Amino acid sequence: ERGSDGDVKVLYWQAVSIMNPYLSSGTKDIEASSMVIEPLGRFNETGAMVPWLVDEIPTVTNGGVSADLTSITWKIKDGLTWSDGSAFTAEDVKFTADYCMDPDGGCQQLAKFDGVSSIEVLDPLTVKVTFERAMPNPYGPFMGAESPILQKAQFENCTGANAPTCSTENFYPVGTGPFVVEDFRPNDVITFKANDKFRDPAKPAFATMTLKGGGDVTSAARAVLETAEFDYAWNLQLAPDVLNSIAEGGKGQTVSAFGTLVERLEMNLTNPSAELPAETRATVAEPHPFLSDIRVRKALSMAIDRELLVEVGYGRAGRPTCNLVPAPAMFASDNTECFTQDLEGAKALLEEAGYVDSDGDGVREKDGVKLAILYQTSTNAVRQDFQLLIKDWWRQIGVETELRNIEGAVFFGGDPGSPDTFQKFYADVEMYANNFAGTDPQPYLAMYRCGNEPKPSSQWLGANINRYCDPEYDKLIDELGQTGELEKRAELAKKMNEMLTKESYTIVPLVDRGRVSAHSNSLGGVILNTWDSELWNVADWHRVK
Amino acid sequence: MLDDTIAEIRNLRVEFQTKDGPVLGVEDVSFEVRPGETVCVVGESGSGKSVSSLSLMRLVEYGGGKIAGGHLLFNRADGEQIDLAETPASLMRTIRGNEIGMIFQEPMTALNPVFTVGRQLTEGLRLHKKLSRKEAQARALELLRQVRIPEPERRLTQYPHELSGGMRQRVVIAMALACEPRLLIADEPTTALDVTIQAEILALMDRLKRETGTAVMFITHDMAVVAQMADRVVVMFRGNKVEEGAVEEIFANPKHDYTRALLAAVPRLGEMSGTDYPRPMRLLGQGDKQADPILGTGEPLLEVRNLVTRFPVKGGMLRKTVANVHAVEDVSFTVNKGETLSLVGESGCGKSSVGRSLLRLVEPQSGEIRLAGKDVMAQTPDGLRNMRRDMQMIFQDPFASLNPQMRLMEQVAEPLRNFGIGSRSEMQDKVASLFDRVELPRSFLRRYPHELSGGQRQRIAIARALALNPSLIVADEAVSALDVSVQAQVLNLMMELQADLGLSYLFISHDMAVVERVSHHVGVMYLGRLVEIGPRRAVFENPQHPYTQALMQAVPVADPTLRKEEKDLNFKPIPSPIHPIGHEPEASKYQEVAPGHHVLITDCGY
Amino acid sequence: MTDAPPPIQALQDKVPSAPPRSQWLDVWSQFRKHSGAMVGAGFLVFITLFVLVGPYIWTLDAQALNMRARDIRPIYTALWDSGAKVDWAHPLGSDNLGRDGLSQLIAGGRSSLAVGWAAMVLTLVIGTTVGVLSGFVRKLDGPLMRLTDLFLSLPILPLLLVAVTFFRQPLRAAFGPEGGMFVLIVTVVALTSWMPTARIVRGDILALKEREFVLAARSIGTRPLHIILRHLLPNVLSPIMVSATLGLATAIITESALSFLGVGFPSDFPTWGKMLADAVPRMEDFPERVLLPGVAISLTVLAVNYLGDGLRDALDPRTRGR
Amino acid sequence: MLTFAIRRLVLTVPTLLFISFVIFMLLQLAPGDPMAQVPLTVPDEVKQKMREALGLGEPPLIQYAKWLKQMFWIEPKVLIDWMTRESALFGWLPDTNLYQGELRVLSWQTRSPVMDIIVQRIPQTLWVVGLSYIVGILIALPIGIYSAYRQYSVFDQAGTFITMIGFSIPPFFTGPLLIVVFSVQLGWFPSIYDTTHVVNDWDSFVFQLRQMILPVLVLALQTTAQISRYMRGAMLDNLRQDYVRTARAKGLSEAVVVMVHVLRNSMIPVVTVIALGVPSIFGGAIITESVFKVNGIGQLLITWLFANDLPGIMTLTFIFAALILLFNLIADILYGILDPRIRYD
Ligand SMILES: Nc1ncnc2c1ncn2[C@@H]1O[C@H](COP(=O)(O)OP(=O)(O)OP(=O)(O)O)[C@@H](O)[C@H]1O
Ligand SMILES: Nc1ncnc2c1ncn2[C@@H]1O[C@H](COP(=O)(O)OP(=O)(O)OP(=O)(O)O)[C@@H](O)[C@H]1O
Ligand SMILES: [Mg+2]
Ligand SMILES: [Mg+2]
Repeated sequence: ERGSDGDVKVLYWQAVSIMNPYLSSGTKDIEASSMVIEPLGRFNETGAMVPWLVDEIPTVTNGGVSADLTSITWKIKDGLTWSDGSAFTAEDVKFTADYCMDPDGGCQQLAKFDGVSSIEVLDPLTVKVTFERAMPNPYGPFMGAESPILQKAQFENCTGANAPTCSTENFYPVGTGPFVVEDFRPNDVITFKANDKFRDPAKPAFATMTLKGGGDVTSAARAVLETAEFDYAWNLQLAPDVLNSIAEGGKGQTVSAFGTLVERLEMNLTNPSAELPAETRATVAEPHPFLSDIRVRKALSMAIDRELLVEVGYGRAGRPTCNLVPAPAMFASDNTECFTQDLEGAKALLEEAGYVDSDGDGVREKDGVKLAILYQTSTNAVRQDFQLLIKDWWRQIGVETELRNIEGAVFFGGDPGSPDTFQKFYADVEMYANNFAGTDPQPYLAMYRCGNEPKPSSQWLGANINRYCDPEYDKLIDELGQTGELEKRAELAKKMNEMLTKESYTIVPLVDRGRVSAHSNSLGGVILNTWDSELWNVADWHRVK
Repeated sequence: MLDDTIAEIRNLRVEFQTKDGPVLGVEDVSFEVRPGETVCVVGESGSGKSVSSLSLMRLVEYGGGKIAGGHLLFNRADGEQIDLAETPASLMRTIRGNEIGMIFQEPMTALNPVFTVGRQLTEGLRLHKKLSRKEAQARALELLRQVRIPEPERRLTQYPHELSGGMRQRVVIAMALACEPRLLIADEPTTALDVTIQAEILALMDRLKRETGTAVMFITHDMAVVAQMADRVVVMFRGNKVEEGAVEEIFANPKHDYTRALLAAVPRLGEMSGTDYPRPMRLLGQGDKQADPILGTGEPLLEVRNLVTRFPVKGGMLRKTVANVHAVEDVSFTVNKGETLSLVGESGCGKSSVGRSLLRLVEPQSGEIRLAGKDVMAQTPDGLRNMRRDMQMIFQDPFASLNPQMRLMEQVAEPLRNFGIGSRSEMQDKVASLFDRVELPRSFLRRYPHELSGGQRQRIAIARALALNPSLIVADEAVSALDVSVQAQVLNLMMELQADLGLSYLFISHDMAVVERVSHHVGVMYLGRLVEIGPRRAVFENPQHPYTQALMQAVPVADPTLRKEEKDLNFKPIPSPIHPIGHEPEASKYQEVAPGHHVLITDCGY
Repeated sequence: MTDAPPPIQALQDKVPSAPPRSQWLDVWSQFRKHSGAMVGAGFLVFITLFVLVGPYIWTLDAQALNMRARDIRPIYTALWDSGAKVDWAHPLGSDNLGRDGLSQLIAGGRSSLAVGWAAMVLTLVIGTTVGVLSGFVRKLDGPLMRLTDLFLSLPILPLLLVAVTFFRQPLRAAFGPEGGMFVLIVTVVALTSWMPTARIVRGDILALKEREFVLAARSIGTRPLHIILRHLLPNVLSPIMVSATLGLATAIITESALSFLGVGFPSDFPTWGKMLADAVPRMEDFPERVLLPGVAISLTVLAVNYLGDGLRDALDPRTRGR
Repeated sequence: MLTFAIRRLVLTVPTLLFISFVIFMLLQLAPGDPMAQVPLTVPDEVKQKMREALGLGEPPLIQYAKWLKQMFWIEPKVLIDWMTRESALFGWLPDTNLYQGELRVLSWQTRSPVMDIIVQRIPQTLWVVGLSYIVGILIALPIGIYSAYRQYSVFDQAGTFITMIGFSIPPFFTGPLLIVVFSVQLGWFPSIYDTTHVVNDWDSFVFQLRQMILPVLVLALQTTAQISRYMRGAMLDNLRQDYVRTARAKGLSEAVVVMVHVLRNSMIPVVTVIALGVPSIFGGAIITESVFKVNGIGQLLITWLFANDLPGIMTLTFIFAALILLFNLIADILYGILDPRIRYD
């Protein structure tokens, strides 16, 4: 029964800043807002699409998607109301798209609306999205936590340049979800109360919810697992021994699930040497002195014991992978060759490539080029442990490593003036994690196109971090863009994945990273979902007696 | 006759625990104080005077001392006799301030700076006499009247720093007298004060004693004060009492060597009457040979014309100069080669400013300074630095004018180093010979200033000043902080150097007796102006300006037979030397009353 | 007057009884009397030897990973917990990657002490220079004090990031990767902590400047620079000492806070503060990992504090006499 | 005194402008990027658009000028409006309505006025950090006084020892330690501070106390260590002064001598030190605040720093600088009030 279970307390160690995912793409903000404003369809815990504010997901089969893949028509559920009591209509859906696509708005989910040419309201409950070209995956707009529907009446005056000034609207959005914001304190705490207009009269079970933010991961885990001060803690990225020891507190349990997030080593195919002039440093004009040799890249990969990395760094929240696209299952290639560490093989490979330790300093060299690697990553305890372990293995095969860690805000920030961004890649090897939104890897794989590499002329923007360039690969990208058939797409994607990983060792995947969260023993109904918001089914949460 | 005494100290012995073991503050002292009597305790610095008096108050314990032996017998008002050395602290508190009052040496620091005078005065009254706030206030007012502070009502609400030194000392006296103690201990109550104020305070204490019948234990090292105040005298030397007797007896017929030496070292005003030239003192033990007078040359060395020095007073929003302190106002004088010109006057009249202006340690406003014909005012900073080789300065406080962190050798060698004179070994030789010159053992070379006595320190300062062979030395209160005996030695040394090296001195002092001893010429200053200047003999024997005359009157004479009657010494408070910006005082005009003897005839504010 | 000793005796100045000693002997003998300072100095010598000589005696590499020997408890835990995983090869245990506790403590101490001392010295140099200049040169007073205000309000993190951006490359070229980072961190720590020293020194200089011996020095032709060096600096030694002792503590702690916030040294460069910060999540199961570096930091700071106390007394000739 | 204060206040304006300019330029130089927290899944073109929407493309000087205008012209208007509308003090005045919807200083991260968030954070900052400062002082003063009075006694030695330890242990260690002991093992106090808690009856007050104890303890340890050292030093200086002897000579009891005469004088430097430390309440507790999730101003600053929220950081550091200057001035004025010898004119 709605409201019968009192208060539920959720702890996000990163505090929520805003309740509008179009103005912030931070996971915390998207997930917090997902309890209030909802998309038309969601992904469930298996990555399958489920209708949410519609009766069914439009497909080619049921006619919702046009045969040429250029439009999609959504039919909204009947009788939906906003939390203020007004009716939910197709106008709101159209407005949402206009809101995000306004060029002055700085919408952070613009990618979701990629290729959209027009949105039409066919009738109050039907909306049609038309694309400029055939979209094999037309489920960008209005699918998943990143593109929920905003109420037109509320946001009408907040479009374009006005978007940021509407702080009340951004903090207290009117939604269709199970909760409404009662009090919003940016970067601190949000209190919600049950939405009494929610479509399911029995839900949510909780009358109120407190979403507290801030602090560090360890103490967040403690607050749920050891002291039970909170019911749910989000994203407990902790070393497994620490998490296990805290879990012994017995007041709660951890849950985990996997998605597409892969921790990987990126090999720099260009020369990052500081001696080169700024125009050519780390650009395709200067190939890397030794990493351009695939045998060296492969040897580096072979030296790594991924099982141990998982054991040290992620425990239940990770598993070794050799794939850039580890999921969904149909897109993942069955590539496990890298799971076994082979130090001897790596050495042999280096010998073969001509790298020998001729001066006895423990470091191999060839033609005066030493295998000395600068290995950078963002500051983070687990990554730093990984760096140490990998440095140790590489030392054993005769490769010298210098470690560098860079504050995340700088490393992932795109400041073209900073020498330390991951895009500039002024290092030989770097490590970070990346994934793709939703379940379709096409845009993700398209990043490795020739010419898409960061370079001075593009202000160091560009997603082809490794400066990979293979015309074969580019052809596959184009082909994928034309293919609508799912099996065919999967095959192409697997091929591309392998080209990047086991065929060229340009990207050396390490760990398929899952999500670990924790909930107290008294909280029921938690189903962890990495494809959508973690709080996607918060309406079903309830107190276990 | 126990009934006759108020307090009796018997075989007092006080020890201090220090890091290098126990130090004796007082070894063996016995004397008594009778009602209505003034006992003066005299002796050089460090002889244990303060320690004895603090023992009587049982305050030595707070300074780390311990009464290691002896008795401190005290007759309470009810006739009961107790031994203060064994009294419990709680009873002691009812005696302190109530039955025994104490006046401390330093009026500047003896008062708590953050409480009003009224509060500090009434504190004891409310504690001992259980007076209400109102009654205590009334009594405090009465006390302030008793010590003749002008405008007593206002003083009650003022803070110590708002009072002049003399007024502060009167507050301290009032505090000590507040509960009408039967015994009053005064520890050097006038040492830090000007002659004029000293005269007033002494007169005041004398009168109070007569009016209230309080017994007074008066500690001082100034024999002139003793001669003015004492009924009986106790002479202390290095922690022991060496002599005791009635004041006339002590002065007329000292028994102990130390007492004799002490008396011999005291310059007495009027001793030089009838002579023209200064002459070193005859100190005991230096043989009987009469030192020769120092004749001087009569050739001008330093000529100062219309010197004006003003300090800006900043104020207002923009920190602009809103007024000036007219520290030196149209002063002209000449110092001859091998002669001494003394400047005398009250505190704040601008003596030091004159001295400092000469070396341009403060920048004079205008005027002309010529040293051996060279214009000091026109020098560039570098030229000035070179000029200073010819002019050196000795400061009042031998403690403050030596760097506590440097060894003596280095301090004396510093001027040589500054001008790069001589090699290292030559410098060492020079320093050693300077030490010989000022009669300090060479073993002192490696010591630090704090290891020396005041007199020795002042000699170091002299040695340093001599290092560059200057022709003129400005001695700013160079002997004021010293014990009489030491002072005499330093003075003699200075005069000897003058005779030997032909030095000229500008001697700044407020002690008339000393000035009489050392000067060829004397200038009397008041409020930045010279009111009278001339040959020492003329000025001292025939003072013309009313201020000079008043000043001479105030000087105590070290002779108990020549006690000054209590007459009205009421000096007018000195007017403020601060004038708004743009104020142009009139030029000084002098009348020559005798050859070289000039008296100011224009207004000087007195 | 025949029987009395020559009266001059009576007037002779008191001569100090103890023979003069060499300055440093004097300082030493005074210093020795301060028991706290002796203990502090003893501990500092010990800890310095520990980190300098330690690597030659305990030759395990602090960076060597040994996954088979991880999470070993220190030997002493066997006293009360017979089941504890202990190993004489790792007397102070090992961490979650199997790095030896003792060698980490040694290596961490090296860098922490180096950072602490270097940052402290730099802090003192900047603080004293600014303090002396603004106290001594009237014209500079206003600007320099405003500068102090400015630095007081500078946020340290952006400052560090800016420094890293601009100076990492040249410093890496000049001092190597670790040396470069060391210079950066030391500089930033010093840049953000010299202000109290400057203020205190300035106050003292303002007072000292009015003392007569400074005037005396001017009157004997001492140049301003020498006045500062010979007369002013030695006399502000005592407040500088106090700042120094606090400065060392601040430097070590600031470095550790930077490590905690993740902007300190790279992961293969241990410092006590970093060890402490890294071990905090595991402090329930492995309390020694926080206690050992924590105690090391505290004891060092305490030792330096006492040492400073003693030195201040010993270096001041006025207290030395007493 | 008044002219002194006014003059200093006037002088503060150019100083603050200068400081704000330097900070602004420093932040401009800093390599952080507000887009750093945006997931890598967001394409670069989108990020570029977002940057432009934040006004990042403009030259720094123009950005600075805009910030200046917002900070010194528009924000005061909002403040005055608020004061005449809601505050108890000026609420009776007619509503002013000066603010006409101009652009205020907006946080990039939350898209809401920076000042509103700061104002929201002030209560918990004061409750926890401010209170711990007071508690620290209250503990420190007696320790300092007594250690000075009994110099070199066991108490003095122990006090020195403990305060130095308190000074040398970083809060990121003491915080979790206290949590493990008192929240996890003993379960006495919550480890997470509830900022929404409202005190309206005895029970809620007790709860407020319980949740404040741990963070206050951690912070007070630091304050105590420093202030007690100052107090001890000042007392030692004054105990040696002549006026203490005079007070004793009046027959006053030791308690009065020490607690009235000596203490009053010793408080002069200590009070100014205390005043100078007040700004640190608003920014010096970054780590402790985040360990206990107090979410005060320190936590706000660190969040913004990591998010590269330039307007936020800029405004907070500026306020911090202003507080530093203000409390410098207050310290000077207090000095003048407490010490009658000081006269500023
Ligand atoms: N607190 C103390 N600790 C150690 N020694 C002390 C202390 N107070 C005084 N003494 C020593 O006791 C001796 C007597 O000192 P006292 O102050 O009585 O001299 P005094 O005759 O009053 O000298 P002055 O004329 O300079 O005041 C001196 O040798 C001094 O060094
Ligand atoms: N540096 C200065 N700034 C401002 N005023 C000063 C300064 N030095 C001296 N004065 C003022 O100038 C006047 C004369 O001072 P000066 O020191 O020359 O007097 P003095 O006769 O030497 O007194 P004392 O006998 O006390 O040494 C005093 O009113 C003093 O307050
Ligand atoms: Mg004395
Ligand atoms: Mg003078």
